[in-house]
Amino acid sequence: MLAATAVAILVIMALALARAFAGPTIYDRVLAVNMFGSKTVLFICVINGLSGGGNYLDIALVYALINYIGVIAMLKFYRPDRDGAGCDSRATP
Amino acid sequence: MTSATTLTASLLLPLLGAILVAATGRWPNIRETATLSTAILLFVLVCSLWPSRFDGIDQIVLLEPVPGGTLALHLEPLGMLFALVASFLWIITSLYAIGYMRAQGESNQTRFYTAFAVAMAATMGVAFAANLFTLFVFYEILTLSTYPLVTHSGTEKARRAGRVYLGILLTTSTLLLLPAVIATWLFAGTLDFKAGGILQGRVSNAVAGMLLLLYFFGIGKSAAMPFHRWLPAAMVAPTPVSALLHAVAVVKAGVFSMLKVTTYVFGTDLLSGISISQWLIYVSLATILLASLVALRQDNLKRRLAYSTISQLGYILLAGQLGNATGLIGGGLHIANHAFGKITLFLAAGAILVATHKTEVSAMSGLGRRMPLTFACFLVGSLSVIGLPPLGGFWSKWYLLLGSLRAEQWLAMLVLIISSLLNVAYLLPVSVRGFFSAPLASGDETFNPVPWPCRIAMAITASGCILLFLAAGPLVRLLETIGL
Amino acid sequence: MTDLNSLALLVVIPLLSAPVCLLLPGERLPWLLATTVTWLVLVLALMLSAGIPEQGSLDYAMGGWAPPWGIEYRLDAFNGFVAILVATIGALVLPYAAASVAAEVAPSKLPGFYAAFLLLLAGLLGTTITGDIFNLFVFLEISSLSSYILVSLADRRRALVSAYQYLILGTIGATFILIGTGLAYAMTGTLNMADLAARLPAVAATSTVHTAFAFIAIGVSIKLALFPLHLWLPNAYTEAPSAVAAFLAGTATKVAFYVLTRFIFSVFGAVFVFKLTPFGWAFTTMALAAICLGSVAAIFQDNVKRLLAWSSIAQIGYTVLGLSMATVAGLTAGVLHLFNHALIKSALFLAAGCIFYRLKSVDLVSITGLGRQMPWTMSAFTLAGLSLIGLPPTAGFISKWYLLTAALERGWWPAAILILVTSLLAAVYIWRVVESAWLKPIAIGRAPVTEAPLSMLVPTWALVLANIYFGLDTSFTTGLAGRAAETLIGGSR
Amino acid sequence: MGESTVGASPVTNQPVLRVTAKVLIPLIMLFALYVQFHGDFSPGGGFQAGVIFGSAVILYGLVFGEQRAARALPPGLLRWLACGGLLLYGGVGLACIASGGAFLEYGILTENPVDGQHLGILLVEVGVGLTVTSVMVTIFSVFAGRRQA
Amino acid sequence: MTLVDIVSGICLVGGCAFGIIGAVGLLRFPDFYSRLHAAGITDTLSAALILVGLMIQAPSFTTAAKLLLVLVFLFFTSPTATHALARVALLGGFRPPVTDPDRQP
Amino acid sequence: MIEHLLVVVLLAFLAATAIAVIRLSNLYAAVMLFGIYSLLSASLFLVMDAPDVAFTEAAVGAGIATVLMLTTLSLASDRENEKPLRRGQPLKLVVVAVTGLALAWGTLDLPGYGDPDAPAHSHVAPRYIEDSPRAIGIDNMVTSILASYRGFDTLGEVAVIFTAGLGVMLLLGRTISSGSRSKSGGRKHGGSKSGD
Amino acid sequence: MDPILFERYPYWIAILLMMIGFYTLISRGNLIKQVVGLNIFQTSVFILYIGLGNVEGGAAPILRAGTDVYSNPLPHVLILTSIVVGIATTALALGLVVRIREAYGSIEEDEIRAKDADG
Repeated sequence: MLAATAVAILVIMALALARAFAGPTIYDRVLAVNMFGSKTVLFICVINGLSGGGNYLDIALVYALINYIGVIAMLKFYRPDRDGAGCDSRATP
Repeated sequence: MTSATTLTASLLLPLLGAILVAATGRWPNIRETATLSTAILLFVLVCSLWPSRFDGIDQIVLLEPVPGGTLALHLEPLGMLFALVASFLWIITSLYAIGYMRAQGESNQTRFYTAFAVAMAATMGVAFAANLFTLFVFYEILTLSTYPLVTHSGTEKARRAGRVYLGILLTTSTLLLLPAVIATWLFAGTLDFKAGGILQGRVSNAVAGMLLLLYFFGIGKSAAMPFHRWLPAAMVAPTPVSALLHAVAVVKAGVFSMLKVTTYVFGTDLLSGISISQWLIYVSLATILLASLVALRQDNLKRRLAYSTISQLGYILLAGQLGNATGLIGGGLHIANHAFGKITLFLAAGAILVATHKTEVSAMSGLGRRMPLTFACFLVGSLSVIGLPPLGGFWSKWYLLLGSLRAEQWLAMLVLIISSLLNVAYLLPVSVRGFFSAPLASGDETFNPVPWPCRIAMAITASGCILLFLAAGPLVRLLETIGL
Repeated sequence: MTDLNSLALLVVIPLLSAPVCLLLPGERLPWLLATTVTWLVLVLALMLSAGIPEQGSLDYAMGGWAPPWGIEYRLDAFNGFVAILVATIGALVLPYAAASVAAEVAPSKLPGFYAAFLLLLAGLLGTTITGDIFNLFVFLEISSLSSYILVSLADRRRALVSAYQYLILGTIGATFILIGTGLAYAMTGTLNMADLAARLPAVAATSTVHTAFAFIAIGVSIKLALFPLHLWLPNAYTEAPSAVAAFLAGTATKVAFYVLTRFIFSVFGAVFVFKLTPFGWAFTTMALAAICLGSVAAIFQDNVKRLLAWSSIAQIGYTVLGLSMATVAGLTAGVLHLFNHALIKSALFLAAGCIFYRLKSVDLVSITGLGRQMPWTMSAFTLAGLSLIGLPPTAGFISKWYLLTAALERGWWPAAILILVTSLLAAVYIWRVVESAWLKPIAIGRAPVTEAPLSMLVPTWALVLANIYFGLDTSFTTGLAGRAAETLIGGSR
Repeated sequence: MGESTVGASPVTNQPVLRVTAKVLIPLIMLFALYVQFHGDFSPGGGFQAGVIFGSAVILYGLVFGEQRAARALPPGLLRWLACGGLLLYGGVGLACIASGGAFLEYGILTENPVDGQHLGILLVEVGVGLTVTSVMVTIFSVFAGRRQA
Repeated sequence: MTLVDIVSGICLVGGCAFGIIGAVGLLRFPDFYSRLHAAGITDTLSAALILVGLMIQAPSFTTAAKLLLVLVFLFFTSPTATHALARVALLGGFRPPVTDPDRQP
Repeated sequence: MIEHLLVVVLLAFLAATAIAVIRLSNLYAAVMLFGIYSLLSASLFLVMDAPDVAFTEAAVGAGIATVLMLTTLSLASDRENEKPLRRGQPLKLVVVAVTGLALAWGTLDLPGYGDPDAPAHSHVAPRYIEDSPRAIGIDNMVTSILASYRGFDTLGEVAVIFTAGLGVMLLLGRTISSGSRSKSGGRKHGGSKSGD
Repeated sequence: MDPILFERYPYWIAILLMMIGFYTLISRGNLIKQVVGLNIFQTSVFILYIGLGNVEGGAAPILRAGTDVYSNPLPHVLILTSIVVGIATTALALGLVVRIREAYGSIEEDEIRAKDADG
């Protein structure tokens, strides 16, 4: 069960990752990264279950925290460039 | 003071003098007194070694920077002779320089006297070197310390001359001499100068030949063709420097080193077995002849003298290759005789320059009448270099001829005779012109009196040439003791 | 045991003085602390080296954990020599730094400067005396990071780019070392050098060990600036504050050379490097290339510091050449040149710093005629330059002699000729400076300058005189270098 | 590019974020302390705790503006803490030497070596934590301070 | 299979299903604001479900408590981050496309 | 087996992310993806039974490093110049390829992944595992080694981080010396300023 | 599947990642891109190390009743230290980038070089 959950979460992560690669705007990427981060937290919780009650939950907390800070920092420091949304011309979907 | 300490002291004294000169640079009079008194003291010191000339002094090891390469001094006849000549002529040159430099109003005089003193220390080191390592070290120091002298004026021309000077001397010593020294160390296991040579039985003849070649051309100071170009180039330097280069120290250090190498590193036995030696005799002979021929064509007096020096050095190089005692005596004597002869010529040339600012032979017509002492000294010097009695040069050429005869080098004898004739052809015309030609028309030339220190210096060296003829006996006896 | 504690203190004292330095008020006190600490370290290094047993080492287990479980510090003839060198250069550069750095670094940054300097010193010493390859990595990084900082502190924008470039390449080097360390660990299960040396031969034939060595060697070669991995060095040395350039030139690459030698002879073993694999030839080739390229490039430089930097690349080639001979004579020559070149290059950079202090420039065109205005500085430069060329009676000549002897003994004639030719090239580039300074007229439009302050001249001259002293009395240097070489070669058998 | 001034940033002083941050930051700090002192039994230790504590301050700075963060933890204090942490670590090592052991031989600090190890590790971890926290905050505030200038 | 397993399994499956739906939405929806919508809602829900599912299975109280903590944390951070993101996007001048969804290159 | 699956998938994610980072010219996007990369590798560490490392990597790589990069970006420009391949690019590719192949060749003789008999697991490490709980009394072996067995490394590590702080302060800080707050710091000396 | 490949796939992918980072680092002219590349490079090295420390069936190296196979803790310790070294380097590099940007107005290597050439 847990393994299946882990795999499912990996699938979600893959989808989020695809969006993060594709963009096209920077906001899309932030959104994808945020989703990816929260799924990573869940992934770790599942791994914790898989490993039979390890001490990984602290790490999950840290991930959640880091993910949050990362998104906030991104939003704070991002300066929209000329076309307004940070589209990447080289890597369009 | 034991003679051992004297030996060391004679090395350190000029260094001390250099420091003194540098320190007193602000007061020219004190500075020059320091120079002169150091020179005199050094000569006294070297003279005091005279009594121990026959016993020699065994190695005094000062330091051992590299295995086998000790900084060590010893006393042996050739070195004794060289040291005597050099230290005596330093006094003369200093005396002359004081007059000359002041008259010419040269700048950077402190640097000049300091470098000069350091060069003298290096010369003493070369003279008393007990092994190849020491010889090499002082040889290089000599090169370096004379560099500021050669480029003294700091003009573009002087800088270029300095580059040629340093370039040739450093290149030859680094590329040829140093490997030769190291190879000798690797083959012989020692670098000490020993009567009979150290390479004997350690190397094959072919290798010995290679080494000899390296030494012969590596000792660039002996100005063997084709590595002679630095000497004419260095003529831009002030006259006392030319005297130092040609008579007192530099080229003499070169040929002296060559004599020592052939005598104490190779030894006559080994030398006679090396076919390269024969070729080097030809090189020496070619140097003698070619340089003389070039000298003939030079109108600039100092350049003419420079080529003359190259040619004369060829004699001494020849002596080294002859491989017999007589030739060696000739070579040794020629170090002294050529030194006195050539210094006289240079001092006279410098005096002419100071007095009239003339450098070309063709412009010197009739000058002899206005400066008779100068031209008389020049004549004496010329005759000595040519090798006519009653001047010292006679003896050296005599022994050289004799040595060639013993070695059955007929070509060498022929060349010696021809070159003496060439000497006549390029040296005598100067005095002849000075005394017998009519003065040039220009008339309004400036004429400064020759400073008195210069006159004294010239007079002393000219007399020296005569004295060397009369009192050659002790020197010959000294050189005879070189154990071959 | 209490005696041996100074082995740890040798590194810990400068390391812990750095924060203290940062906390001290004013600009004078940090300098004073740094200087005191450096001299103290020098005394410690000398005392410890004196206590090294013949053919042995002083071993110290950090935290009391016996190696290979804990970190071992180990001082033998070789790294004792290097430690003394580092401490000596530091002890001479710091008095110099007082005036020189104040002129090149903003005053508010001075405490930080000295703190970084102490960290650099601690890093170098730690790298030198550690007996654990991972600990070596850590301390190498302390020294590298602090040297990036120090390079960047000069008050000019090019310094920033140079420091950045240095940082990137240095970090690539560090990462390569890390990779190599990991692979070596994977094959042996240990990080202790002595333990590695015992366990590596059993797995020496594996591709992993080959790769491990290659990566460590490349990483260290980057820090060593061995051609063709030298790209960071000219810029870093040129743009760094003069005192830093002098210190780095005298120590950083030397410690890197030490590390390389240590890895070759004490960890992987000479047999592995020179007999079983072609690495030895690779080193020879790179060394020869470095010698040629560095010397030629130096000739075409118009900035004295850059010229010296390129010359350093060539000189590094000499040391590596000595090492690659893999004989006692060659290694002695390499180690000896390591020491001598440190003296030479530091002296030259210090003299260049004196020039910069007064002129605010070290371009060849701007120093013309400087010999008359700054005779002491230029004499120092000239003498040290002679040593660089390798003329007697200077330390440089002794190195050249040993190198040549070793090369000829090994039968490497072409290498010997190359050494000689490049030493002539050294004469060419040094002479460009000497001629400019002494023989050319004073540059037009240059304000008259006076001699550099005494606090800068004295250390410069101390190094110059050391150059001459160690050219005459070499019993100390050659003795230690010979002992070091024998320890290394003997240890690898 | 005037975006980088404090007030104009859409993140700074946004009510929702402020409330969240006010709730979270004390929790994070508590968590950091937990990581610091529970590192013996679970993943974590001084370094991780330092980073987390630093993150809390960084979050504070992000949401409330760097000046306020700098007021709460002035640079001078941070410098003292950074130096103090390193000195604490080294001091423990020196104390071991003073007690007759090797450098960092904690076992020597108390009668029972295991207790000594405990004590030593605790102290050095605190040192690590102090230095890491203050360096992290310093680095961030220096970068962020550069932005406003 | 015990009841606990079944309940937690349902939670987990539900969580995964929501997560995948949200992720597909994130990937397939045409523009940023609609993606935001899709992701924002499912993200929180799927996280909650999965964490609850794990809590049910948790071997000890500490684990459960920590999972709860994670849940609380995510509950706080995820929506606020999404909110902030939307705000920034709007303030940054990035308007929802009204007519032409493929305006962005 | 599930562990292997997770490792493979995570590694694939990592590869995809790394390639995306190279290809993206928008630097914000690249930095964000680096954050993901870091988070992914942390997850991988966790799967590989290295929770301490995962902890640190997440906090440092995904957290601090990313935040710092973003800050830097806000101070610098936002996108990479899109130029055709610069000079020497093939050479660089060759360098990378050779390095990579050398490393790959080097792994051929490595003990397999997870091999319990590897020398790394049988020489020094067992003693840490067996002795540390008894000798140090701490459950977390990583902490024991970090702070005690290899405590000196950790001192060095603290010194490294201290150095970094010092360096950044010196580079960017306005003041460093407590005694000279009023004096100008680095800004004045930054050379010609443009931009902002 | 070839056992060699199967046994070592984490190493190989780690090497691939390293090389991607390394290539980014040396091929890109943008300083920030370089820093990102450097970080990827280093992080991938960490992966290699942790892979080396992994033991099949082992648990995380935290003492736990009923477990006697643990992963090798030593690589973990080493990598912890390396991560710290890495972040220190990154912070310093970024500090330099900021200063370079202020001094040159650019973070592109060739533009900086061009400006330096101008004087």
